[in-house]
Amino acid sequence: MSIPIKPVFVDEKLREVQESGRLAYRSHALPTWCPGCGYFAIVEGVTHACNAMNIPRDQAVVVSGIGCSSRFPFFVDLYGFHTLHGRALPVATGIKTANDHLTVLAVGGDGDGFAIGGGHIAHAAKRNVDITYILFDNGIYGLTKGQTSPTSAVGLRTSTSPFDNPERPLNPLLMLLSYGVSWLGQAYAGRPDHLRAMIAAAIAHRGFSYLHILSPCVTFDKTSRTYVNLGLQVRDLPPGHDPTDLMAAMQLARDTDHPALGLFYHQTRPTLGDTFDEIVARAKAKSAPVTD
Amino acid sequence: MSIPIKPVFVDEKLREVQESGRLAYRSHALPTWCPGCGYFAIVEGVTHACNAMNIPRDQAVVVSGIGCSSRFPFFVDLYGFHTLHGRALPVATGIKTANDHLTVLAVGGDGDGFAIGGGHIAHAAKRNVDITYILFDNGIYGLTKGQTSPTSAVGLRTSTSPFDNPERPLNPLLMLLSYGVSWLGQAYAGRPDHLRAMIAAAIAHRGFSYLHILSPCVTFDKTSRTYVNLGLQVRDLPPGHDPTDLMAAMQLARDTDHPALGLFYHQTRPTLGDTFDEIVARAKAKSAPVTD
Amino acid sequence: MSKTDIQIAICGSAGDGTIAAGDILRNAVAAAGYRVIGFDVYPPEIRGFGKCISRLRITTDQSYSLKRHSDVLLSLDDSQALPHAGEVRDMGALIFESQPIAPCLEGEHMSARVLPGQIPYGFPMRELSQQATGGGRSRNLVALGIIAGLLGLLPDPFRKIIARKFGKQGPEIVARSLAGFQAGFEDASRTFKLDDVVFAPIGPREPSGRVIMLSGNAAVARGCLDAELDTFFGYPITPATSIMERLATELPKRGRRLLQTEDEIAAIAATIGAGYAGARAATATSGPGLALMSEMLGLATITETPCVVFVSQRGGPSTGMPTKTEQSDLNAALYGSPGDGQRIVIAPTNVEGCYRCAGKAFEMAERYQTPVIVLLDLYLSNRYETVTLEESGHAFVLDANKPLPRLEPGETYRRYALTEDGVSPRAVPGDADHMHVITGLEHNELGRPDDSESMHAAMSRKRHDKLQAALCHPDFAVTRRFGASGRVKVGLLAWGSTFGECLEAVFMAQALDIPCAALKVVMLSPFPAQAVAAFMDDCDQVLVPEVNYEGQFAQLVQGVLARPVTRLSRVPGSPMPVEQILDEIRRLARG
Amino acid sequence: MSKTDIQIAICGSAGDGTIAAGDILRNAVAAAGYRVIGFDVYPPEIRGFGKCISRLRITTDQSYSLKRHSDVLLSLDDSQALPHAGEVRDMGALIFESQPIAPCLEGEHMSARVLPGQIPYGFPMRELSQQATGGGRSRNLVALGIIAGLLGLLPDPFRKIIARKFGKQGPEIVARSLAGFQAGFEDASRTFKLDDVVFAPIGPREPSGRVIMLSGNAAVARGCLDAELDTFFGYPITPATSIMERLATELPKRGRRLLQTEDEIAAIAATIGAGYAGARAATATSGPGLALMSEMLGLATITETPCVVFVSQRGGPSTGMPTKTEQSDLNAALYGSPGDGQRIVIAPTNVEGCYRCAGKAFEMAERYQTPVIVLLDLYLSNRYETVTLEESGHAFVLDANKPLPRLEPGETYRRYALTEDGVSPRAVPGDADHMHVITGLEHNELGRPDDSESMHAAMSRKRHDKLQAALCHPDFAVTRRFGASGRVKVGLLAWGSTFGECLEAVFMAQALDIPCAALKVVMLSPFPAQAVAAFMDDCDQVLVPEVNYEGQFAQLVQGVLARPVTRLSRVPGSPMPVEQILDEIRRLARG
Ligand SMILES: Cc1ncc(C[n+]2csc(CCOP(=O)(O)OP(=O)(O)O)c2C)c(N)n1
Ligand SMILES: Cc1ncc(C[n+]2csc(CCOP(=O)(O)OP(=O)(O)O)c2C)c(N)n1
Ligand code: SF4
Ligand code: SF4
Ligand SMILES: [Mg+2]
Ligand SMILES: [Mg+2]
Repeated sequence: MSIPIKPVFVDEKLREVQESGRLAYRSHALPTWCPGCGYFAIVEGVTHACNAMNIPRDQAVVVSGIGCSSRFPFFVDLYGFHTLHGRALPVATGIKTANDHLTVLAVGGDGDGFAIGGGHIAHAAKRNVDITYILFDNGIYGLTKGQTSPTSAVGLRTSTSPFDNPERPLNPLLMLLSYGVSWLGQAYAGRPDHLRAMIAAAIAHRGFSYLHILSPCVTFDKTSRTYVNLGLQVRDLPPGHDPTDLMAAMQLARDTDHPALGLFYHQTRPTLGDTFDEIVARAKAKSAPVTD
Repeated sequence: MSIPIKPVFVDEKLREVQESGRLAYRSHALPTWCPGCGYFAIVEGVTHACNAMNIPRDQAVVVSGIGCSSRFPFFVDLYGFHTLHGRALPVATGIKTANDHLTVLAVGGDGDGFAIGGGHIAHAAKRNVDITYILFDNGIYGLTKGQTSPTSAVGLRTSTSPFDNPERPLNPLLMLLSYGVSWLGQAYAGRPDHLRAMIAAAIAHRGFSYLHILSPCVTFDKTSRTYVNLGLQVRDLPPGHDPTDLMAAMQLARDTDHPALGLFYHQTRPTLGDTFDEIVARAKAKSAPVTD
Repeated sequence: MSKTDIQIAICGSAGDGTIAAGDILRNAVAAAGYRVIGFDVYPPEIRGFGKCISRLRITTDQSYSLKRHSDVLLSLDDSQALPHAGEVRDMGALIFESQPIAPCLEGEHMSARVLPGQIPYGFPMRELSQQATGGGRSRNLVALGIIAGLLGLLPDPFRKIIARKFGKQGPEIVARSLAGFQAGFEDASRTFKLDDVVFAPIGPREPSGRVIMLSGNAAVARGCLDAELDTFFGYPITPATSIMERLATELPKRGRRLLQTEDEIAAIAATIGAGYAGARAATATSGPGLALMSEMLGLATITETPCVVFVSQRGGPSTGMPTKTEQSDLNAALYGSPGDGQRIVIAPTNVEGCYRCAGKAFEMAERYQTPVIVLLDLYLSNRYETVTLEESGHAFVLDANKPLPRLEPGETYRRYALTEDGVSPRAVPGDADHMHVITGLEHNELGRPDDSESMHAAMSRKRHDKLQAALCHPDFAVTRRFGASGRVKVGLLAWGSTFGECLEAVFMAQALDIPCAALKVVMLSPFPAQAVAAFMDDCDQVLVPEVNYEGQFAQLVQGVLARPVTRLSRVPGSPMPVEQILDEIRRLARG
Repeated sequence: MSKTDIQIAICGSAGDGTIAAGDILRNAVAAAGYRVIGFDVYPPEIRGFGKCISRLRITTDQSYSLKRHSDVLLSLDDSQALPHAGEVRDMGALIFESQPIAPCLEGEHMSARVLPGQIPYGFPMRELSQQATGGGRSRNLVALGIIAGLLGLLPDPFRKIIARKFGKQGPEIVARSLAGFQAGFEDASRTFKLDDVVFAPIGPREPSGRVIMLSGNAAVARGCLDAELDTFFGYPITPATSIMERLATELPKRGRRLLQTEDEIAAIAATIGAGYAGARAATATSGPGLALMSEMLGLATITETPCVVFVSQRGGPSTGMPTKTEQSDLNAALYGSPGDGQRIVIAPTNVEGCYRCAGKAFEMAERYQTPVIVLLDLYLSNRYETVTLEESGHAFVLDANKPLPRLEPGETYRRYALTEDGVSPRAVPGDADHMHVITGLEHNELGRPDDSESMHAAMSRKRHDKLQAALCHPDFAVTRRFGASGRVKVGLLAWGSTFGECLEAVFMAQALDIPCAALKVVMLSPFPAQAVAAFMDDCDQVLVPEVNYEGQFAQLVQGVLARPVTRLSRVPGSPMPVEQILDEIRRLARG
């Protein structure tokens, strides 16, 4: 059977892509990631969400630590700060404290977030800093060429676990829930549509939102967190899950064999910005001359 | 009504105290704490537990960070290492890695543990390092003279929260459970008998045990975590609580208005030492000449 | 002498109210129009058995340091004060409890230690307190009354200060405290006066309101406020905490924000984040915190993000001596961050300098787009001085953070443009015309990662060269010469809190006819090589007194200029005695 | 010339197998008995478009550095290799793909860039790979075959190494790789040979087994193993990671323990904890990690706990240039921790030195009870050299950690006894007779907190004085002179990886009849002041070449000796070109 071929012209194709908005919010820099890396889907998801939400470019800042994932800010057309390994959250907290109007995204890897940066997460969540933290969890240290990470699966062989990783991985979702996070969701780089929606929802939340994205490192993990394996493991949220029920969310988070995708939990409480305003109000009330 | 007074002689009294064993494991240094500080009960609890368990003095090390609480090692007659603010756990991990035979206690305050040291706890719990971590939670920074801590109550007025602390405190018990801690209990400095028993049980556990002790800072918190308030708040474990049921433990931990005292949770899993042994076994098996 | 110059020391155990008494005394004397410099010593433990000493020197004109010998020593606890009996000068007064309750060993009572020539004053302080207030807890106020009575000070300023200080605790406490003071005052007024120590006539000698008493840390906080600090992030640590504590009260009143972070790494990270976002931001810490901040400070250097870090040094290394002073974090301030990461380091030398350096630090951080470390130490942070401040507030010129002009069509914004002076136009988020991404990686003019040889060389040069301008920063003397002009036998290079002692030593040496001068070096990095070299050209011998073991500043001077200096490095945990410096000057002048 | 001295460079894009080809080549040549020094350059990104170059110099006797000019350049990707065409010496060979598939612009092909005098060799590498293996992925092995064929190298060592390297990936891959090699080898053997570059006769020139090829990091790991390291704690960071990776495989085989910690603070904390508990412990990092470790290193200093930190420097400041070399963390290594916290810092200058310094670092850490920093850099960590090692293994003397004799009755154990040499008897947990508590606070001889003036002064002295003994540590040359003896026109002070280039420059200068010498300074702290001063006495001019911007070592020399030196500070991100040093020597010799 022969299909008649319609010639495609490059500039036509280019125009099509441009008009689709898929390249809006993409910077001129080409990602330095390995072909097939799950992170490409995330950059696509973020630009798509920004486009859909029509976020003013100059009013958004992406802050990252160090890692393959943390190269992210170079690839989007927003303000960006590629900081130090593990320090995206406190830098983002400073930015948001300085300017409430900015949309602030913090992005980084599992090592960046849960190893060296592990001390900061609880406090960002506690304060309910109004930022969106997107964690790229590939269960390995990509940039430094494949060492064990806090979320590496038991049995993974890496250059620092040549006799196979014996440690149980941390459970980031459960941890965040215990920190009092005000929005928590999970997505998978292999489900781009869902991913985009989750990113948009996370950004839309007022307060500290945490989005955990499962993503394969095609170069340094060929056995554990592959597209094939993840594809088989992930599942939808159980029907009727109540995202305001903390215990239900915790129960859900405990099932790491079959990671659920979707919104686990959310609540509304004052943000750090609200808190600052409240303190200023109290201070001014105190120092104001009593008139009555 | 007049009671006939029997004269008490100092050396008789001294002998009595000494024979009671209450001074066993106490060092010659007098605690530098304020009169009435809850920490006196803890030092008593630890020496009592050591005595009851007959722990060889030279085979035990107490590691601490910096804070009033972290002055602890000077007051007991064991090996001791008064390290840096927030670093008791990684130092203790190094000690235990070097020598499996030592009984290692890590002690410190709420600021030491959950502010600056917050990044280390999850990893000590994850690895199930066979140490006992005793956290002195007075909800304030004592040594630096009364600043807000991560466990300070909402509304507490401190020198750094002169307009009253607006932040919700962290929930250390819930956090530890989410980290996969293998033994978790709570005690109160105002209930010395229970405290002693809990300390002994925590030390007896094989693996990472976390004992949270509520304790008043009589000098810098006169309103919130006082003996009176704590005495009214604490309660016993609900009858029938199953300490192998993680969700039940989490549910219990969530009730911070009425902190329950007792063993919340425990489980048995390989310790870091077991893990090292396993890796050595694998390595030797690999490099051994195949004979069959 | 018609000029007043009297030093009083109050010594007791933690819990005796020693520091509180010193605080009231210095405020009362300052309110009466005198110049004061005061410094307290207390133990690292909250309670317990530690020694507390509050010293203050009261003068007609501003003095520069405490004296080695006090004119008056008041003991609230002989077991602590005994070792200090010798500190009282000849014909000075030793005031002590005449009827101690706790039995003490032969010779462990102050009366047994009075040296010939010292004047002993035994007062029944506990009893007076008991009688006047029904308890012994006002003993420190009785003591204050005794001092006022003995020295013939007017009681009113004391009463005002006491009422203000205890006001929060309710009228009962105020009344009790006043009664204690009164009892001491009356009892002392009945005894013979201290005829050797003469106070000049009491009365305000400056338009009131312009002279106020501040600690170094309070002056820093005031400098921050006058520089219109937007945000402060900090983590408590002795002796820097009180900067944050003061700002925690003051910033919110002005609608500004302060956050106590989870640790020092977060504090400096947030400070840099806020600076990046266009806010004026600062943090404060001591040596241990500076260590934790060193990686982040490197990030501020390479991203050229303004930030200000106040570092109040204490005894090191490590946790060291948290409540003792030392100048041993200079190396860490200069060199602590890996890589070629030069930054601005300035060190004030007195309380007024704390205020000025605080404000100027923001000017420099923003103008040169760099981290600025302001190096204090415990002695400077906690010392009280009467200072003269402009009524009208600050005179800081903070105009570097301004919006950039719109780009011409076709122009590309280059965040790290290689300009003549090394400073590039800086935009902040919110500016649609000048969007950019910054990174801790080496980068090109656009800010994109670039580790080529030529780019790294150019950017390294830029980052270093631009700082040179700080050496002639407007209205800021990076060095200043004191003492004799022209050629001198001995020249002192002095930095930080030790400068006051150096200056006193120079004056004393001059009085001994030794041609002598001191160069105060306020800017430590970039190093004012020319000014220092020019000064050294004038000196037969150069002496560098500093309170650290390694002679860190001396090493810096030699490192840059390759010219030898004589080190006077001591680590007493307290200010360097002026006499020690003087002895060394005399030795050098002789040899 | 009968002695071989040939340098080969292979250049391609990330993904071309450039580094793998270089690795096989240097191993094959070393197996054939030559001395090799090799160094790879690769981009900070994992994949992407970065440039990879593998260079190796093959000599009969050990050489000290790479040459500026290569004898052979093989391009796997002309777009990357073009800028390096000029690196090929006159009459050297340029090997490239004769039939590139991707169309490229006029002049963007290597054939268009061959300079007069260079010999162009176009080979159809892709086609050869295609024919031999059915795909283009073995192009790098074809290239290896071509090099072997052109240079007349025996193919057998190559085949062995290829089989070993790809063995893990299965027989198919091995067969494919061998086929690729064979295709290149045969094709090149058919063309005319490189007649200008003569290899000395092939054959082992050392008893086999004694000469092995190691990278600097591998040598460090081997030194650790031979020093019987008990525990290692680390956190990955370029360029130090491979030390940990190697030990992760080797330690467990010996029943020892390695833990990847959550960050560098935990790594050094655990290292110190293990050292306190009596284990031999180490960690490894680069500049950013060193910054994070600086607070903990102060704790090791004041508690006098042995620990060893390997720091492999990369381009700074901050994240800087993770895959480029630099010597700019010297200041942070020397001065990074607040307080007067001197520690031992040693810097090997070649791969064998890495091995020796690793072992010696443990000797010193334990004998002097101090942290020891071993300062490497990316160039040294990643460079390969053939080295001669004792068959019998280590010759390290590790006897300082021995149990203490029992106390006499009534005797009290003083952990920090003030002894003559400043070193106190150290007990570890488990010893019932010598129990004690250690602290980061200043303490007395018993280890109890004590911040009195006299104690702090005594302990500061102790901690500094004891380190002086390291300057005459047994069997360890802290400095060593090379080149001309007696008076010289120009003397070089050289440290770290740059020493090799300095030495080559000295040899070249001597060949030009310039009296010239170099002092290799291996111990940087405590500073070998006498030896350096004595050397400087012999020199008309002193030159300090180093790969950093600020001239950090020069500043150190001047700071200690107050004598001027000439700085040659450059930050190319790569080794300093020998010719640059030579030029400076000539300039100084003239002036
Ligand atoms: C202080 C510090 N320590 C270590 C490193 C080296 N380093 C860079 S990225 C990284 C880990 C990356 O893993 P992850 O955060 O999971 O990100 P990924 O590359 O997998 O996306 C490490 C250890 C560093 N840059 N800085
Ligand atoms: C790196 C560092 N930062 C800050 C400090 C100052 N510091 C000492 S103890 C302490 C907090 C003490 O609070 P906590 O841990 O709750 O112990 P507590 O005194 O209440 O028992 C702080 C901030 C320090 N010693 N080191
Ligand atoms: S190394 Fe792994 S995480 Fe990094 S870019 Fe490649 S595939 Fe992605
Ligand atoms: S300050 Fe508080 S925690 Fe510290 S000793 Fe006193 S009462 Fe206890
Ligand atoms: Mg990762
Ligand atoms: Mg506390």
